Parts: sequence; structure tokens; C-alpha cells
Amino acid sequence: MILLPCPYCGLRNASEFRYVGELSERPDPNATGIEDWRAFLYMRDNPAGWTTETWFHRAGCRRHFVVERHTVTNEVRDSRLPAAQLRDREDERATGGNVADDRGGATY
Amino acid sequence: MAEAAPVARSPISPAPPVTVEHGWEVSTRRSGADPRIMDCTPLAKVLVLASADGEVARALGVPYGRAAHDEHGTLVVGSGPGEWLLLAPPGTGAAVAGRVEEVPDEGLVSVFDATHGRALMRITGTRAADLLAKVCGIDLSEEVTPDGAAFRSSVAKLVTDVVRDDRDGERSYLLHCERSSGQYLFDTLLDAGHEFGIEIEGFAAAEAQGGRG
Amino acid sequence: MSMRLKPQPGEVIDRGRRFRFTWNGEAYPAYEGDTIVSALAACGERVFSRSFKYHRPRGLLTASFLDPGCMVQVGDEPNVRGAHRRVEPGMVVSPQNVWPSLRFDIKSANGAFGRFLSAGFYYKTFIKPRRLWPAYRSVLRRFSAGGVVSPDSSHGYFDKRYAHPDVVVAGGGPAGMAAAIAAAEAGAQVLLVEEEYELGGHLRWGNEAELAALRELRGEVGSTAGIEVMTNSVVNGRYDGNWVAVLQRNLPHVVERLVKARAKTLVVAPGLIERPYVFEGNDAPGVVLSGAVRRLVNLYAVKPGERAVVLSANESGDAAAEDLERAGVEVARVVDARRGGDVVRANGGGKGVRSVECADGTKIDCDLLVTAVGWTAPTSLLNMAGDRPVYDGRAARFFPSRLTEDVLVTGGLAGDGTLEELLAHARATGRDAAGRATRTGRALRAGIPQHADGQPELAQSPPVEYPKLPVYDHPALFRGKTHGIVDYSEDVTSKDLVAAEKEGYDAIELAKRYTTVTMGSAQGKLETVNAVAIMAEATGSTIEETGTTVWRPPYAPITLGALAGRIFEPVRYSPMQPWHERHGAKPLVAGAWIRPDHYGDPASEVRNVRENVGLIDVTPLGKFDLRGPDVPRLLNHLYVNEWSNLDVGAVRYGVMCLEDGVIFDDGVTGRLGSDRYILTATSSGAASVWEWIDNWLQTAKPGWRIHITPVTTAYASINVAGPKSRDLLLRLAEGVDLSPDAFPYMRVRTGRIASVDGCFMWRIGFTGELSYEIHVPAAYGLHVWEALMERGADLGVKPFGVEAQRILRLEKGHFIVGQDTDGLTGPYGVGLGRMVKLDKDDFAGKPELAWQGERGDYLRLVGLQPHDGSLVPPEASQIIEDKNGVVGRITSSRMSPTLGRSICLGFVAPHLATPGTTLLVQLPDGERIPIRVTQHHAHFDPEGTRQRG
Amino acid sequence: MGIFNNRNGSENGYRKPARYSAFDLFRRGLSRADWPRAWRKHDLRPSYDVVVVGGGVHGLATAYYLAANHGITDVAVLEKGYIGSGGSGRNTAIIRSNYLTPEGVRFYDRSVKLYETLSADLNFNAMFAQRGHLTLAHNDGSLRTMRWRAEVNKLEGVNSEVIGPDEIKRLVPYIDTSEDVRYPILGALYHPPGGIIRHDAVVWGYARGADAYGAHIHQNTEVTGIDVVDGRVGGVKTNRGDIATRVVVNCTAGWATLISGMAGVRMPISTFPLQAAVTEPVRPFLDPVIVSGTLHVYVSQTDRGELVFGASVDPFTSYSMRGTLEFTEGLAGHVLELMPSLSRMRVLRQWAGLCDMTPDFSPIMGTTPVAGFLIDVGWGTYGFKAGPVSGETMAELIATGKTPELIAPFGLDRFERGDLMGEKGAAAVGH
Ligand SMILES: Cc1cc2nc3c(=O)[nH]c(=O)nc-3n(C[C@H](O)[C@H](O)[C@H](O)COP(=O)(O)OP(=O)(O)OC[C@H]3O[C@@H](n4cnc5c(N)ncnc54)[C@H](O)[C@@H]3O)c2cc1C
Ligand SMILES: NC(=O)c1ccc[n+]([C@@H]2O[C@H](COP(=O)([O-])OP(=O)(O)OC[C@H]3O[C@@H](n4cnc5c(N)ncnc54)[C@H](O)[C@@H]3O)[C@@H](O)[C@H]2O)c1
Ligand SMILES: Cc1cc2nc3c(=O)[nH]c(=O)nc-3n(C[C@H](O)[C@H](O)[C@H](O)COP(=O)(O)O)c2cc1C
Ligand SMILES: [Zn+2]
Repeated sequence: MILLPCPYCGLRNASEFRYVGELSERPDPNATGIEDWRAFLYMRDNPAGWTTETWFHRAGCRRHFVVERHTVTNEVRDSRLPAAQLRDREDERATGGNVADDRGGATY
Repeated sequence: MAEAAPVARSPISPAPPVTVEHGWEVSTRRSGADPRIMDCTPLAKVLVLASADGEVARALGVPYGRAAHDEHGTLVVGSGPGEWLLLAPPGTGAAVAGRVEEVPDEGLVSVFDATHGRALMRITGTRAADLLAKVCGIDLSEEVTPDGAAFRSSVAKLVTDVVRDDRDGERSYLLHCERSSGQYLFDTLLDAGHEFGIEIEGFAAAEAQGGRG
Repeated sequence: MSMRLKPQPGEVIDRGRRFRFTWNGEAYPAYEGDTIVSALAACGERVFSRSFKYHRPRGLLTASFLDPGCMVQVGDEPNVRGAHRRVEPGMVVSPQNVWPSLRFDIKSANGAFGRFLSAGFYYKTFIKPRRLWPAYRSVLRRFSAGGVVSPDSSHGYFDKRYAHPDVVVAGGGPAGMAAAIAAAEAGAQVLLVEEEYELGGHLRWGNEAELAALRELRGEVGSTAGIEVMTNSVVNGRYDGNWVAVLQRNLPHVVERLVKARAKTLVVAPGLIERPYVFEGNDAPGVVLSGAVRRLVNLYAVKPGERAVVLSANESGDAAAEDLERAGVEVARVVDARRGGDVVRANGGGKGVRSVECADGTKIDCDLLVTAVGWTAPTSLLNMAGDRPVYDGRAARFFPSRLTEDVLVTGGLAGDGTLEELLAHARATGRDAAGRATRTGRALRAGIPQHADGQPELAQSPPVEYPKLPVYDHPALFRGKTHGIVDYSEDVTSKDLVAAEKEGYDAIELAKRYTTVTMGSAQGKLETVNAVAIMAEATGSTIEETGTTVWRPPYAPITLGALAGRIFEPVRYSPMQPWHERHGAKPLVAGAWIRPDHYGDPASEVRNVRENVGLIDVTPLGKFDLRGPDVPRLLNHLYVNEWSNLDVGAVRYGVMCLEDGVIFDDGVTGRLGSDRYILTATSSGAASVWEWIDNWLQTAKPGWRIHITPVTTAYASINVAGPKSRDLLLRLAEGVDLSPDAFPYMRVRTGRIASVDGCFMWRIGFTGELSYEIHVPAAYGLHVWEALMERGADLGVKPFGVEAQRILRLEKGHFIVGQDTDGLTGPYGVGLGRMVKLDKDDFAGKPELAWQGERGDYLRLVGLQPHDGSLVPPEASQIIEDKNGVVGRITSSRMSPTLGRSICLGFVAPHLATPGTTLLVQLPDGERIPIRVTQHHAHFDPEGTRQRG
Repeated sequence: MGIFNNRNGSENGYRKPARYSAFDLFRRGLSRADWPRAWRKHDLRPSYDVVVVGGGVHGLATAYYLAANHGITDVAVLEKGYIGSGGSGRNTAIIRSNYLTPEGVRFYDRSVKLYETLSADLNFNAMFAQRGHLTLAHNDGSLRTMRWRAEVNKLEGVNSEVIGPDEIKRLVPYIDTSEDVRYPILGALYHPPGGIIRHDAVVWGYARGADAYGAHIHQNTEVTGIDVVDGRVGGVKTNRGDIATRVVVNCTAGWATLISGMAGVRMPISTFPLQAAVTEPVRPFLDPVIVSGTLHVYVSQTDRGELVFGASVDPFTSYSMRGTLEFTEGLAGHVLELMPSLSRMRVLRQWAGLCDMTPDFSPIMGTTPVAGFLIDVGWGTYGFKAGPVSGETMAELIATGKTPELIAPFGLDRFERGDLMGEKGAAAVGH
């Protein structure tokens, strides 16, 4: 079972989390035609390689966070808070230490 | 409207013999077994939500992942980012909540008495960690979860707050979960402890021995 | 005939403990420590099963867990490894796959037809006539192999636990033991796992020096702190994240236990597996591998035969020959494969080998043919870790190629060498494993908040120096000059493989699937390399080019019981559950909740609510406490309707959609104070609603100042419903003015009920009656419920369950999300289009809802009433137009006790939704009955006068 | 006859393959004569009329029906590994037509009909065993869905009915139908024509059939690019060279997004691993296929005596086929809840395949905005059973240029139009 690096709790078993999905920006519902809205709803990049996605630590801190994962090897790197939160806090770090900013990612 | 004084009940049916103390129906069973399990649901459980770096956080003094007893004897648990669980003697919930509410904090602060919404139990003994390792995937070693460590994880597929809170040098864990599954968790721990000879110890019995819950 | 030898130096049997067990209906003696098969072999038995396809008699081959011919039935347990499982007093053991008996098996006639039962036999026959195929099939099925499970076998107590060792060592041979000792000495917590009943690996059947080394290693393992030893246990798989599955088999309290170890490093030291040789007659009883001889003689003191031929290409064969001589077996000839010697075929009938023909033309009478032609590297754990082992032609086996940071290899898998060289390599591996584990452990702890204070010093420990482990040359021997069995469990011959190649199944994976080679119980541990070599020969390519089939978990077959362990399925109960049980409630499993379905008679429960007053336990209703100044913004975002103007004390109904405009949940939300709200969700939707809110607040609107806390079970929730509900509450409520003007419909109040403080109640009506949903601190739930029952006795108060509530709400025409909606239903379809406030700036699903509103061709939820009120069409009955066109369906349907006739809700196509339209419903028996679209969803009190009363 | 000429008709036309029958088997057994190759090896041609990407059941069936029904034989099937190495070789081989929507039922029913005569049509015994298929209901919600399916099935002429616990127990004596278990069984949808098949044989049978008509099956041939010029397909690039063609059919299931991406077509697809496992054989005791949506498990016993298990897809997207321990753990727990007496049966092997999941649990078939680039994807956890009908309809689409009615509801544009299929209720568990 892979481990996911929760920015709050550290590495935890993947079974504690819910996969939310590929990271995608929600379009402005008032400025978006229905076709583009549906592209947002249904279309996926679904790459075989690195992807950026949101996870939810359901059985732990109940926080959403963003990681990069390689969909073939399931390696994980670059765990961080959702962009909206980071923007909101103007680059304030969530916790010390464990929000990886290098590309090395978790070794374990 | 002279009603009988209401009796509070834990979701975990008490092992006989039973008495009522502090308005709660509790077991008076005694046991010195290693390990032993106790239903501590009558303890006051106060939940605090506040900014992780505000005044309330400073006043409570423990970060997420740690637990410590404050000067009032309340066990303050950093149960989540910006989230605390305060455990105190039965009936003291309002007082505990009041103390937190007095702290001036610029951010949004919410204080709940969650006594009724949660179940709380404790397993104690040298084999407590072995027992817990059967139902919980977190590393229970001294290096990773020493005394005073707190975490939330899945215990027997149930989201549970676990606090390592040793008693008189003896390994002990508090387990705190949503009330309706309290009986499930208690039964599961009993089953897991069976091979070690686990016994139930009543809440009242602990009181009598001076150790609170 | 006893084949038991005098005591051997390394024997594992306890001659002081002798007992009997049953084999094939007869009693046999055994010593403690014997395996089932060693005990039988000691009594001269040679045939333990019949083969899968040809029903050929099979005996010992490897004398280990893998032994394909030694699968037996023990009591109600099928497929027991008879050459591994220790025999116990009174054990009842029987052969499998025999009919009518082990000695005379009718299906062995298949053997004679072997040449017609060639590769792909089934695909080429029984094609026509098609109608006979089921009959053929049922005959073929009788030929399936394996033991028997009975419908009433007991489940047994299986268990699991987690472990977080620094180092897991797979394999307790000399290499594994030395690695474990070195790792533990370097400070690591080590889990040392050995598949056999004792540590020692091949040293156990070794000479005096090897036995001495064994004693020393065992002693060191015992005296080194930090090593947990598991024997008769197996490392069963290595999964992503070094998640290592270990099956423990010999425990006192449980049948088996699965240990799930998050290994910081895994040391793989499984040694080597001896490979069978392919030639004609290689599966006859009496053809055995050298390892089997060594085990039989040295561990179990069993004489494997009387007169032997040994085909040896290595030390193991030579040592087996020595063992045989020592055991008094006449070694008629040692055929040295290193000098070009070879055997061509083994002759003999069902009872076993009678003679062997050698390549030089000689024919030797014997009852035992021992082969020692080489090794298979059990690389499967490495493959699971992403390694692609490479074939080394000189050593004629595979070696690891690229290992990850967290997996190390030592022992026979890494190379050859003397015992000393091997132990030195293993010790270095152990030290390296410990060092890597320390680094991983530090990195791991650094991520955990309570450890985040001090930055971990990731000191660069110097790289461990590995002593060189030589690799010895070994002749590449796979198949001799004749054809024979490649896969013993599947009865696949080398001829089958060659035929498969000719037919185009020329890739090893295709040949595997066409012939089933490597698909049996040993999963290729015995057969893969031979199969690959034969395919390579057939295609004219090399073993490297041919590749192997994929190794997959589990390393050894594992019981369903061990995989399941204790079954954890959390259940949830309300505080009133003891009362429900005492009062005969029929339980209803509703997700995790166990709820009262009814207390005997739902119809009378309905009538009592309509006439008097009823109580229902609605604790599972999802409840969330929302606080903070931005709650109205959140509500506006979640629900399709308008929430900016909810007054303190007011309650409103809302519908939530996901971004695709499909209804996701519904419920009421009330405002208890200036910035305190309670939001309710359906019991089944509560968890998702909570996550949905968290998602919005954390990923899209982190600036909103809101705290959400689940209070579902902080409150016991009781709906007090019926015309007399106010009278009842008046007797128990304090601090609340219950008069209709002071506490009207759709309002919330806080107060004290039955002397319990901190209650709140709202006037809403799912049942359509005057009703109060009261929420009391959960520990007092039972107290309040009992008080209501007691004080309301003269009012006729009675409990009602979920079924009565379903009927009541259907009479009232309220829909249930998930029952009266489906994965495509939006608010317009259920008649709530007017609620959708498209002029709100933003809310979930807005673009889809705007589009839905314009489109109009969605199905409509309507009230439906069968013309014949005595007929209750089952829910999900289809509404039909013309011949077979589906134009709608019934979503809810009941007999109404209040109205005395059937009532329904259902979906119909838009052109049929006009009230008064008559439609046809098809009943399960095919009959079609007329049904009328009603004016309202509500069949009873559509104006809502009762609930507003 | 459609848009293509049978260019290579003369040299490559129908080659009668060696006949398979008991008699021929006997004859060759006596004479020890070898059987010929079931399909031949070829060099890659510089151009083909039609290039099918993916050598699974969908790709091979498409090639077969193009030739057999429409005489289009200048066809290449490109497979990056060996044929059947994708989902077609990894699936639990369950075949049924008891879907929820009338469109779905009609479509899958056609496939079941084709499967019923497949062995004879292909002269290759795929051992279709119509032992019946039971979908268990553990709560009244799923019982209602079962009834819904039964009613729609009956209207479409498909044999399905809801049965109660007693009848279930009669069909499967090993199942625990007592009421005091965690997930009591309230009833089941019983679908007698459902069953299992020898999945590899279907793949090989189609390959042999397509080969006989002259189609080229290229294994170890990976498509690495697709040429699109002015919105129309011009050819494909492979690791063995380029091919000019005007028609490319994407039949790559789990990899479908990647292939479509090469043509610039975006897809509403996420790839999830789906795992399966098999036990050691025991004597036959289980006839029908059992599925429980609530417990996320399905199980059948093969003619060899093994139990074959599947569950729902892994909880997150991935192209990994390594498999997980969580899968076998969960599976075993659920199987034992249904049949507690099997606790001592042993799991022999577990594996994984990739599933191309769509938002509405229905396939995506037909044309795309790129002319000549066709898709037959979105097969999720249920596409094996659809192989024959998909091949038949895709071949018809290619040959006639018109989308057959059976697959009209499954077009890619339904997502843009907001016209999703309502199959979720019936297909949410893989099988
Ligand atoms: C464990 C499991 C159980 C299942 N159970 C069932 C079941 O019981 N019933 C059922 O109906 N369905 C089931 N399914 C689903 C079913 O297997 C698939 O939907 C079906 O096999 C898809 O067939 P296909 O021919 O479209 O794709 P596949 O068989 O997957 O074939 C696609 C092929 O494309 C090849 N390919 C990919 N990329 C390239 C490239 N770039 N170049 C060349 N070739 C390429 C792949 O190698 C692969 O062979 C199951 C699936 C799995 C994984
Ligand atoms: N294997 C032999 O019969 C044999 C005979 C002569 C010499 N040798 C030499 O001895 C050396 C091998 O020593 P070694 O210590 O590497 O091997 P070993 O064969 O002595 O011991 C390996 C042990 O690992 C156990 N094992 C294998 N897979 C396991 C798993 N997944 N889980 C738990 N246990 C597992 C086996 O039961 C065995 O006891 C090699 O150099 C070899 O050439 C071996
Ligand atoms: C229906 C079915 C039955 C199977 N039965 C067996 C079996 O009896 N023994 C076996 O080793 N593998 C069996 N397999 C699994 C295959 O060996 C193999 O794991 C699977 O086709 C995936 O391929 P891979 O493991 O090479 O990646 C079976 C697969 C399927 C789909
Ligand atoms: Zn977390």
C-alpha cells in the first residue's frame, strides 16, 4: 500500500485517504458556456506519468491537499495545500518541515 | 414537572455491577488485568476549533499531534490542525469550555461540549500496544508515538482519535470515536485483547482507586 | 514395510512421541515432527495423489511445501501441503483427485489418450452440435482437480496485525539468519521469517560442520536483541511502499495470522529452489529431486528407496548420493551430468520407477531416480518490487538486476560461495539494511507533526562494503532427449509447449495461457525456467529473449480466512437501541446504522401517527453544527435555493446538487442563533455532505470564516408526530412556548425536555402531521424517549419505525433522494424547479441547472394512483406505452392505511405528466394495469393543513 | 460493400483454417501431424485500409467482422504486447445482458446472442458456460434496482427475474442466507443466460478468424503517434515503422486516453486498475456466477475448479498493474461474509488490469471530431461481454459510414450534450 504525505499528519497509509481527482480549476459558472462547463465536468487528462491531484485525508486530519503522483509507479512527490489556500495565506506554509518543496519527494 | 433526575448513558453497555455516579450509569467492576479496558465516556469532552497560531492555540499550549495535562488536570489533546479535544472529569464540561471562551482571540473560535457526541475508552497494560497493533496501522513504537502523542487514524476501520496517555508508567491509550460506534469499537478491542487475557475495568472502580478515567 | 532409518544427527522427529493418524481410511503411525508425507513414506507409501489431467499416480518430488504430488485433504481442509504440514494425532488425511480410489483410478485412462489430449484440446473439440455443449461441460467439470470444501466447514478464528519493523528478512536460512543478526546488532528491529518449521534452510540437512554452523547461528539469533522470529510463516508479497505481507501459520490462538509490515527495508534471502528435469517418465513415483532425498534422510530419517540412480550436476546431487549410501540405499549409478551423463527415460508403471535408461544406452533397474540438475532463483518478491532479474547462462539461473533503495538481496539468490563467503555477504547486507532503515525512519518521523521540531540530521553513513560473492558455473540442463512433464500440477508436457509454439502461441505468455503451464499451485517456482528453456529451443531464441511469465503475489497460496482476518464492519446504534430491542423492533440495516424497521405492524403504526401520536428514532439523520459569519454564503453555495435571509429561529428546506446539476442530498437547515446553524442531511448522505462542505471550504473558499462540526450523534433525535404531539410535548418541555403562534411550522426553538437541558426542536413534517423533531443530548436520549412513552401513554403514544415513516411520507408525497431520484435527476424533474435561484451569483451546479430549466425534456416525478386501489404495483415497475416502450417507472409504492388504497410516486415522460392522464404499468407477472397521474405528489392532505396546525 | 476495395483480395482472401473437431483431433493424434499456426506472422505493410489499435477482443472482433461481414480485409491489428495482454486476458469473463437501460439491454443482448454461436462461428471452442448469474441485494434500495432491471430486461425479451433467499439458497447451497448477518441477503436478480467463458479462447478465436480472412495481426507493435492532417487521419507511427491509413480505430481500453491524445481527441475517461484473483481448485460446488454490489465482490467457479474473484476498481487512478494487498484482504472478507465455509480455500494468484472508466458507466463508441479516427472505448469493468457486438457494429460503421442504431446512444458527443446514460445503477460494480 502506498503512503501519502499529508502536509499535516506526515506519511500515512493510502487507505486513510480519499482520492478526489485530477487538479482542475473550476471555471467561473457565470462566464462559461455549457460546453466548456461540461469539459470541466467530464474531460480528463488521465496521463500515464506524473499528474497533479487532490486527496482528502478522510480518516485523519480531514484536510484536502495536492500531490504529484506518477500514475505508473505510484511514486508521490511535492505535497502541498490546495492552491486556493496557499493563495489565501500568501505563501504561508501549513506546517514545518514536511511540505516538500524539492522534487525529490518522499523517499519511503 | 418533577421528572426523575435524568440518567446519562454511555453507548457502551456497562459491565455489571452497575451504579450511577455523577449522573452517569457506570460499571463498578474491578480488574487489575494486563491489559484492561475501561469505558471513559462520562468524562467531559470539549472540542475547540480555532486558528492553529492564534491566542487560543497559545493558551492551550499543545500543537496537533501532542497531548498534555494542563494545570487544571485537563488533558488537552491536539486532535487536528486547529482542533483540540479537552478531556476533564465528568460534569466539568461547561467550566472547561468557559475557560477557553475567555481567551481573547481575533479569529473565529468555536467551543463545543462534545461529551454526548463521542465515546471514549482506555486500554492500559504492557500489552496495550500489541493489542492496538492488531487494529491500527500507526507505528506505536516509542520513537514514533511516545507518551503524549496523539493522532487520528483508522482503528478497526473506524475513524478514531488515539492518545497515548500512560498511567503511572504503564502503557495506556485513550480512544475517542463518534458515539454511535462506541459499542462496536469497545467490542472489537475486547476481541483483539482476548489472546492477551483482557478484562473490563469499570469507570467507577477507577474513580475509587483515585485514578480518574 | 518400514523405511524408517536409525536416528540421524539432524532429524526433526521426536521418537519419544509416537501416535497414529488416518490416511485413505487406514491407520498409520507417525512421530511428532513428521510431515504427513514423511510419515507415510516411512511406512513405504509412494503414491499420494493422482495428477490433474491424466490421473497419473504421483509421489514425492521436492518433499517441501511446493511438492505438487503431495496435496491432500485434511478433514474439511482441501489442498493441504502434505510434504510440509506436520502430522497430528488423529488427523484424518485423504487423497484428492482420485476416483474411485487412489490405487485404482478410472480416469487414469486419460493417460492412454494423452496424445489426443494435446495442447488446446478443449478449444478444438466439443464445438458441435452446440446444444450438446452443456452436457459435455458437466462431464468435463467432473475432471476438475483439488480437494473438497463442504458447506458447513467452520470458519475458524483468523487474525491480523500491523508491524513497523526496520528490516524484514524473508528466508531463515544461513544467509537470512546472518543478515538478521547483523541488522539487529546495528540497532534495527528485525522480523525474520522462515517458511519451514525451523530456522536453518539447507544447513538443516547438512553434514556435521553445517549442523554445527546451524547451531551457532540459531544460538546467535536467539541471543541477539531486536529479532522477532516467525517460523512456519512466509513472506507472501511485497507491495508498493514496501508493504510486506507475512503469513504466520503456527500460532496457539488463531488458525493463521496475516502480519502487514511496513518494512523500512526488506532483505530477500529465500535461497534457491531445485529444478526438476524434463524427460520421459519424470513424474513417476520414485523420481525425486536431490533436495527431497536430503530432507527425507536427514530430517525425517526415512529411506527413500532401495536402489537408486542419481543424475547429478552439482554438489547437492553428490551429497544426496552420499546420504543414500549412508542410509543403506544401494546407489546403482551416479550419472554425472557435468561430464555429459544424462538419463533418457524412467520406466515403470503406476507403482513407480522400475528402471532408468541412460544416454549411453544402459538400462539400470532401480526404484529411485534422483535428479540434481540445477536451481531456480525464486525472484518473485524482487519482481513484485519492480526488479527484472536477468538470466546468467553460465550459472544457468536468474539474478537480480535493479533493486530499489528499500529491497536488498543475499544468500543463494545473490550468488554462490562457501558458507563463510555467504555469511559475510549476508552480514554486510544486514548492516546495509539497518543503515538504510535508520535513514528512512528519520525521514518518516520528520513528516509527523510531533516530531517536526528538530530537523532530522540525515547523516551520510559510509556505504557498506560488500564482500564479493562468487557465481559458480553450472551446466544448463532443462530437458533431456525425451519429452516429459514440465508442469506437474497442470500435467503440461514439453510436447504441449512445442505444439503450442507451432500453432502460433509462440510468446511465453501465450504458451502459458494455451497450455496452462505455470498456472498451478507452484506458480512457476518449479516449472518456469524449464518452460522458458523449452520455448526458447522451439522458437530458436534464447532464454533472455523469451523472458519469463509474470510472478505475482502471493508467494505461496494463502487462505481466504487469513486474508480476511477479523472482519471489521463498523455498525452504528442510536442511544435508544436498547429500548428498541426490548420492544421487538425488527432491525433494518441502513448502511452502517441498525434501525427499527417496525415494531410488528407498520400499518397500525401509521394509523396511530395519523390519529394520536407516534415516536420515531431519527438519530441517524446527519446533523452539522455550522458557525461563523460566512455560513449564509456557504448555504447559498450548497443549496439551489436562497439562504441569505434565514431569520434566527427559522428552518428552511433545501436541495443540494453536485456540479452536474444532479440532486445529491436534501434536508432542512435551521438558524439557532445569530451565527449558529444546524444543517441536516439524509442519514446515508451525511458523510458525503460533510466532505462536500470540507471540499468547498478548503479548496475553493478558504477565506470564508466557518467552522463545521458533525453533531449527528451528539444528539438523539426523535420525531414526535401526530395530532396529539403538541399535547405530549407540553407535558415535558420547559422554557419553550409551544403555542402555534409562538412556535409555528418551520421554526426552531431551544429548551429543556424531560429535565434535560440543551435540547432543540423544530417543527417540520415529513409525515405530514403536526410534528416536532426534538434533538436531545445523546446520553439522555433513552431517558427522554422513555419519558415520552410514559407521559404519553394516555394519549396513545406508540413508536413507529422506518417502514411506517416511508408510508407516511408517501401519503404526503415527499420524495426520497436515491429512491425517487436517480443518477440523472435534477430539481426540475422532481418539481422543485421554482426553488432554483439562478439569480444567485454562484452555487454548485449552476450552469447545468440553468440549462436544465430551459430544456424541459426531463422525466417528471408525479403522483400516481392505480385505478384498482387494491393493487400495489411493486416499486420499479415500468410504465409502458405502445407495445413495449418504457415511458416511466414507479419509484415508490405502498398500500396506504390512511386512504385504504394503493398510492405511488413515479417518473413519467413529460408528455404524459399532465394530471389525469391514464398510463399502463406492467406488473412482474406481465399483466398491465391502468394508473392515473394525480394532481399532486401528495395523496393525503395536499394543502398541508395538518402539519401547519 | 462499403468504402473500401478488397485490394488484396486475391492474394489474401479467405484461407480456410485447419478445421478443429474431435475427429480432426483424433486424426492428427494418430498421425502425430502438427496443427498449423492459428494466425500468421507478417511484415508491416506501408499502408492498410484500416488500422485497429489494440489486440484485445474489441480490436480483433472489429477486424474479424470487417472481413467476415463486409469483405474489408486490408486490415492491421496493432498490439504492443501479445494479443489479449490487456483487459481481455485479465477479466473475470462474466457475460450477461441484464443491464438497466433499454439501450444497454438491447446492446448487450446482441452480444450474448453472438457469444452463443461464437464457438461454432469461429470453429474454436470458447466454452461459454451459461450457468446463470445472480446479483445479490442486501438492502431494499438495491432490491428495487434489481426489480427495475428485471422489468426492463423482460420488456426487451431478456430472461431476468427477482428471486428470494430460498431460491438463492437452492441455487447456491454454500451461501449464507441467514438474517442475522451483517449484510443479510434480501433477494437477487437471477439472469439464467448469464455465465462465464474462456476469455483467452475468445481472443484467439477472433484472431484466427480474422487471420483466415487476411487481416494482419501484428504483435509487439506499439503505436507511438497518429498523423492528423486537416482534421483527418493520415497514418500511424509504430515502433516497427509508419503506416499510411485513412481509418484508425482506437480499441485500447485502459490506454484509450493516450491513443486518442495522439489524435488530439480529449476523452471523458479515467484509468483505474481493476484486480482479480483466483484460488486453487476444489471440486465443483458453485454453478452460477455470484455478484454482490454492496459487498463489492463477484465470484464464479471455473470448469477447472478454481474460484475466480473480482471486486470494484481500485480507489484511485493508475496505470499500475502490480495489484495490492488491500484488494485480496477486502475480497476475502466479503467472500467469507457470503460463504463462510470457504475460509480454508487458498488464493493462488492475484493480478490487475486497466479499466477505462466513463462518468456514466457506458462505453463511448463511434466517430470523433477527427475524420477517420474512430473510438470503441470506455469499457470500464464490463467490456469483455461486449466484444462481439462492438466488433460487429464498429465494422458496420467503418464499412457503411453510418452509425448503427445499437450504438447511436453511446457517442462521444453525449457528454457535450449532457445526454449521459443512466447505467450507473446497474454497472457500478465491475463485472
Ligand atoms: C480484472 C478485470 C475483470 C473484468 N471482468 C470483466 C467481466 O467479468 N466481464 C466483462 O464484460 N468485462 C470485464 N472486464 C472488462 C474487460 O476486460 C474490458 O473491458 C475488455 O477486455 C476490453 O477489451 P478491449 O479489447 O477493448 O481492450 P483490451 O483487451 O484491454 O485491449 C487493449 C489492447 O491495446 C493494447 N495497446 C495499448 N496501447 C497500445 C499502443 N500504443 N499500441 C498498440 N497496442 C496498444 C494493449 O496492450 C491491449 O492489449 C474486466 C476487466 C478487468 C481488468
Ligand atoms: N537450497 C539448497 O538446498 C542448497 C543446497 C546446497 C547449497 N546451497 C547453497 O546455500 C546457499 C543458500 O543459503 P540461503 O540461506 O540463501 O538459502 P537456504 O535455502 O539455506 O534458506 C532459505 C530459506 O528461506 C526460506 N524461504 C524461502 N522463501 C521464503 C519466503 N518467501 N518466506 C519465508 N521463508 C522463505 C526457505 O524455506 C529456506 O529455509 C546458496 O549459496 C546455495 O547455493 C543451497
Ligand atoms: C478467468 C481467469 C482465470 C485464471 N486462472 C488462473 C489460474 O488458474 N492459475 C493462474 O496461475 N493464473 C490464472 N489466471 C491469471 C493469469 O495467470 C494472469 O495472472 C492474468 O492473465 C494476468 O496476466 P499477468 O499476471 O501475466 O499480468 C487467470 C486469469 C483469468 C482472467
Ligand atoms: Zn492528515
